[in-house]
Amino acid sequence: MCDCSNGRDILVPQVGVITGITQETPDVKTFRVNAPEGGKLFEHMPGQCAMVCIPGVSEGMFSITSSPTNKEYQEFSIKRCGLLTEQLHGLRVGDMVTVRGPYGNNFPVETEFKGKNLLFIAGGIGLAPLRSVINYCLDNRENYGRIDILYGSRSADDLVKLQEIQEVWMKAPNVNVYLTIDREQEGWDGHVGFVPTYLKEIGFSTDCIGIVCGPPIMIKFVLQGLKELGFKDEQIYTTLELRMKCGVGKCGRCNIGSKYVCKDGPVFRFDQIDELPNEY
Amino acid sequence: MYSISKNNLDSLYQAIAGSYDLFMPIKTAGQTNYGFWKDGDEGDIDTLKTVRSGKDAFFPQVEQLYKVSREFIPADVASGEDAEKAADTALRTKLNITPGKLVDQDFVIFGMRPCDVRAIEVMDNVFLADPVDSYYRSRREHGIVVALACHEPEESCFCTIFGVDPADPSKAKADVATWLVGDRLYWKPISEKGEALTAKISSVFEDAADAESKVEEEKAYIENIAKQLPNAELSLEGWGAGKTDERFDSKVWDKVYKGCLGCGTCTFVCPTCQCYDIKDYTTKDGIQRYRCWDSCMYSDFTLMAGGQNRQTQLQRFRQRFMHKLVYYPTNNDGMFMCVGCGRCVEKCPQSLNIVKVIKAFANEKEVSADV
Amino acid sequence: MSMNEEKKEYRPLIVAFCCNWCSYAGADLAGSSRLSYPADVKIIRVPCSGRVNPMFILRAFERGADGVIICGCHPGDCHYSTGNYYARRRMALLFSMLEYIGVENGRTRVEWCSAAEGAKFSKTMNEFCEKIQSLGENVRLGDLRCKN
Amino acid sequence: MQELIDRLKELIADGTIVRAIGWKKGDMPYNPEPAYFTEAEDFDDFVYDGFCGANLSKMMIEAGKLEGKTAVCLKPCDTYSFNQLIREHRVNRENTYIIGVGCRGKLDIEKARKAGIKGIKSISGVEIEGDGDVVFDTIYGEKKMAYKDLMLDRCHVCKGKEHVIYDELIGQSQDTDDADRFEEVRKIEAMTPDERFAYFKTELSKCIRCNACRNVCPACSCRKCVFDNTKFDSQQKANVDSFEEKMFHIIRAFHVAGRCTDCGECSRVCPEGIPLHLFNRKFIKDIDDFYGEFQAGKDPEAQSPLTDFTFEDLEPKDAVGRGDK
Repeated sequence: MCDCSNGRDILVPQVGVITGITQETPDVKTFRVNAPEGGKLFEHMPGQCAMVCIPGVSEGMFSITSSPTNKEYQEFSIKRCGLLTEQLHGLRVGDMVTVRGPYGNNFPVETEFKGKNLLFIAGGIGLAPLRSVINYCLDNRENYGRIDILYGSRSADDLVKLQEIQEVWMKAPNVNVYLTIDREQEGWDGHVGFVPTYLKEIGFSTDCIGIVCGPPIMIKFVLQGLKELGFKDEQIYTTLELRMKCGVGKCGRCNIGSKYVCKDGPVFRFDQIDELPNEY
Repeated sequence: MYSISKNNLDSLYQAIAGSYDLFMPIKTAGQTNYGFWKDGDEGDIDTLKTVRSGKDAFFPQVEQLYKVSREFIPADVASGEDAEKAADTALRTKLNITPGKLVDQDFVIFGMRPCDVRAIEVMDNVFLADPVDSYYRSRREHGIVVALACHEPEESCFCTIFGVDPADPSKAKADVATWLVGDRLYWKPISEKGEALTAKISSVFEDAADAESKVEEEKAYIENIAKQLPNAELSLEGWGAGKTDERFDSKVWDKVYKGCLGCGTCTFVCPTCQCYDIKDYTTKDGIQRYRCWDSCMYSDFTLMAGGQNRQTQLQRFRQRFMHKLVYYPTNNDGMFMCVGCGRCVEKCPQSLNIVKVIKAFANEKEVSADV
Repeated sequence: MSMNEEKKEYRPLIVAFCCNWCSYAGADLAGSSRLSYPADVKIIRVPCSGRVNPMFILRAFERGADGVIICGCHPGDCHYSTGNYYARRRMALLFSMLEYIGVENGRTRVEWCSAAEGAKFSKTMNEFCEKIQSLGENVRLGDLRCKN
Repeated sequence: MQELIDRLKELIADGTIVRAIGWKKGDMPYNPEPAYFTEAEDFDDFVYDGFCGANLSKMMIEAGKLEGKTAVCLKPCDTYSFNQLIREHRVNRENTYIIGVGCRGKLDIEKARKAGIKGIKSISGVEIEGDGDVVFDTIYGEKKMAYKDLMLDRCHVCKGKEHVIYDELIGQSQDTDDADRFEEVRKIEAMTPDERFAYFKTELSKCIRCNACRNVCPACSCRKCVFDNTKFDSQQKANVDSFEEKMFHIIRAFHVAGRCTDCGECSRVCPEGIPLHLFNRKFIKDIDDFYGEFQAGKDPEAQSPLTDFTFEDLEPKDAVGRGDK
């Protein structure tokens, strides 16, 4: 899990340099992070997270949005919404942060997902963890069947990674991308409506695995929608997020029942979530 | 078995402190707490319950994890960018991380009660589980635990229901077991570490021919009292591994949490509570990252920018007891995260505690059984 | 700092909370009148002496200040009519409390100083600096973590 | 006690109140807990005896928001806190039915423990109506203590047994005031600065930052405490060997200065037995000395000394060094 062989404690981070910043939407920026001497900080699997910290401010768990197949750097897409993220958004290329990880489990891209059709459903910044999986699958295209991506956000301006979606994903073989925004907007000729409703309108067949991430309310209704379409709990995956401090299942914050989101998660299959007490 | 007169305890402390750091109950300003003993301190092993448990020995309330210092990078070496950008980068700094020091000297924890020794096992399951917490491990490797039998257990004690034996510390995972009987302390090393410690300080001990019989008498005395304690028969039925569904949605929580102030007294005096927070503190020469105890009872424990998952005191209260009596056993082969030391029973400002919770559920069952 | 280095002469660190309308202008006047006051005084401008939260003072000490002085308009002259009256009560109680917990008297001070009193400002600061210099480093209210 | 229970049941039965806040019997003879009572059978566990020391007035902040009237049992000293909460608009008087209960001083089980009493099975002589000694039946034999010797320190400097606000009174009180309220403060003031500093350092270094003093304090009714602010690195939970915890206690005392009724809950709940009331009492004494006698909570209309002033107020420089003269 974590490389402790170099004598570094699990709570002691590495230093990372910000080598690129992309303004995705008005309140989302994607940060590219490298080791100070160049190269990646660590290897990870799709769905895993890392603790990013500005010393003196705070530390937070963010999902790694770049794919493991990217051999050059790691990326974090971060929405500005609190104390730490506000400060992160103020950083510039060349600034240093500390990073530790990768933490948590990952999407079973090498086991359960292999050879299957995949349906990705994301809302807003919820695309961040899924993007890692999507790109991983596209880079190992032969291992997976049809890929459907349903992505929605509040407005066209809030669609994260729109350029990549249009230029890479839409052009990839056997990939269907469905975009939607919540409200009508000038210059948008795509679909308008909430993700769960759009999901039912499209009516995906149940021969695939559903991977969902987004705001809790969206997850709730998407889950209902998928069930109406005939999906089983065992067919649906999501990633959870709670407040975390240690990232290694010890500080006692992120547990839901006996499971720790940072260690046993963040990726859960819905039948696993059903067994947890309703506290997330 | 070795022995020393109670009047001579100071010379025992001195002997230990001569070779090791000695962490033991010390009385200051009317209260007994664990601390590093130095000449002149009032060692107090008569008080059964120190206010804080001995968990500080391995998991101190505050400890430094590492220090981050900022190193200035002058503009001209920053990069080959144009002048404006170079000026911009003039403020840039490089981060250097210096990890905190691990404990590398043996130290002695003296006078730990059997319940607190069991609590170390409970914490081991958390901190020594993969991935290992090296700060904790370094203390565990270098700590020599001298356990002390509980001469006269008190009414708030309920350790026996968790299988802790207050009469016989040699059954606990300690290095030395001791008994304070009358005016003598009896000392019995039970591990290699304990033998080594004993060998180093053996000159302070005196001969005691009747040691074995005295200790046996004491054991019988304590066992007899332990049986009479009001909570000796407390039943843990309905708690333990895999009981989440039965307990989580119970109506009983609503009745038992009402008085809870949301303070951290119970968690901070508890020998098994191990939740922590990680914080930064900015000083003139760098940022210190430290770890400190945290309490799941605090309203900001799980607070995130986007809200939190345990918003009400009821949820937080439930979390604490479910963690101790259900979640932890689920993850650790049924071992409870409570050792029955009774500190929360004595210290809760509002007189709520784990015993009341267990009893409230037991009563509820009777009620529902009647219906 | 290396131990071999010669111990520098002790210079106190003094934080002065100055009200924007009187004392800050007084400090300005002291400057433009070329009246000197020690460079050890770090001025923090506040809208009114009534803005000075007791926590500011304790925090200044915690972070390494050796003396804290609060300067405001003379009673009766507050820009906001009454701010300094409240400040006066608060500081009286706080200073008394600091004395009570065993902090040396004289580390804190309140001085009323108008915009026209550049000379008074300079004199006050010189006096206060001398006083703190004689009291020496603030140990009792400092945070050990800031001192290594 | 029976009179109190009967009256509360009656009030619920006739619809005057929906619920009552009182004390519920504990599992030990000395640990009753503050609790809500709504059903008639809830009152089977109702108790009011010498160990019911908790000040219930702060619970009315939350209870006052509930539907219907809530009855709350307040001891004479608790009514001051309640009045102060009314003054600060933190409780809903309309929604409250105050039952002033009698008091003969409240007990501190720590005092018994300090006297070596342990293994307690049952305790008698702690009833409100009684006047004899307290008798402990313990595993280690029977022990006896005078009621007075077992009393909380705060009860020895009682403000008086008169309720300053109530809807009805039940039960008799007995005077317990037998010490000078400011004696301890004067004793400290008479020490040298070094002694004073050493005294507070020793006491406060015991602080474990559990925040019990803050959370129990009826005057600490802020929705969000300044020490809970995440943007502020003076941590509310880390105790460090430095000025840190002194600052917490000074600031806390300062924030309640002029509002603290001296109910003594902070010292009662402190797990480390730190005499926290010494900070509050110092402020009270100074306020009395500087600005005239003032008892917070006595009169809900009175202006608090720290939100008031006179033109001739004492200058801060004259507030210190008074003992040196």
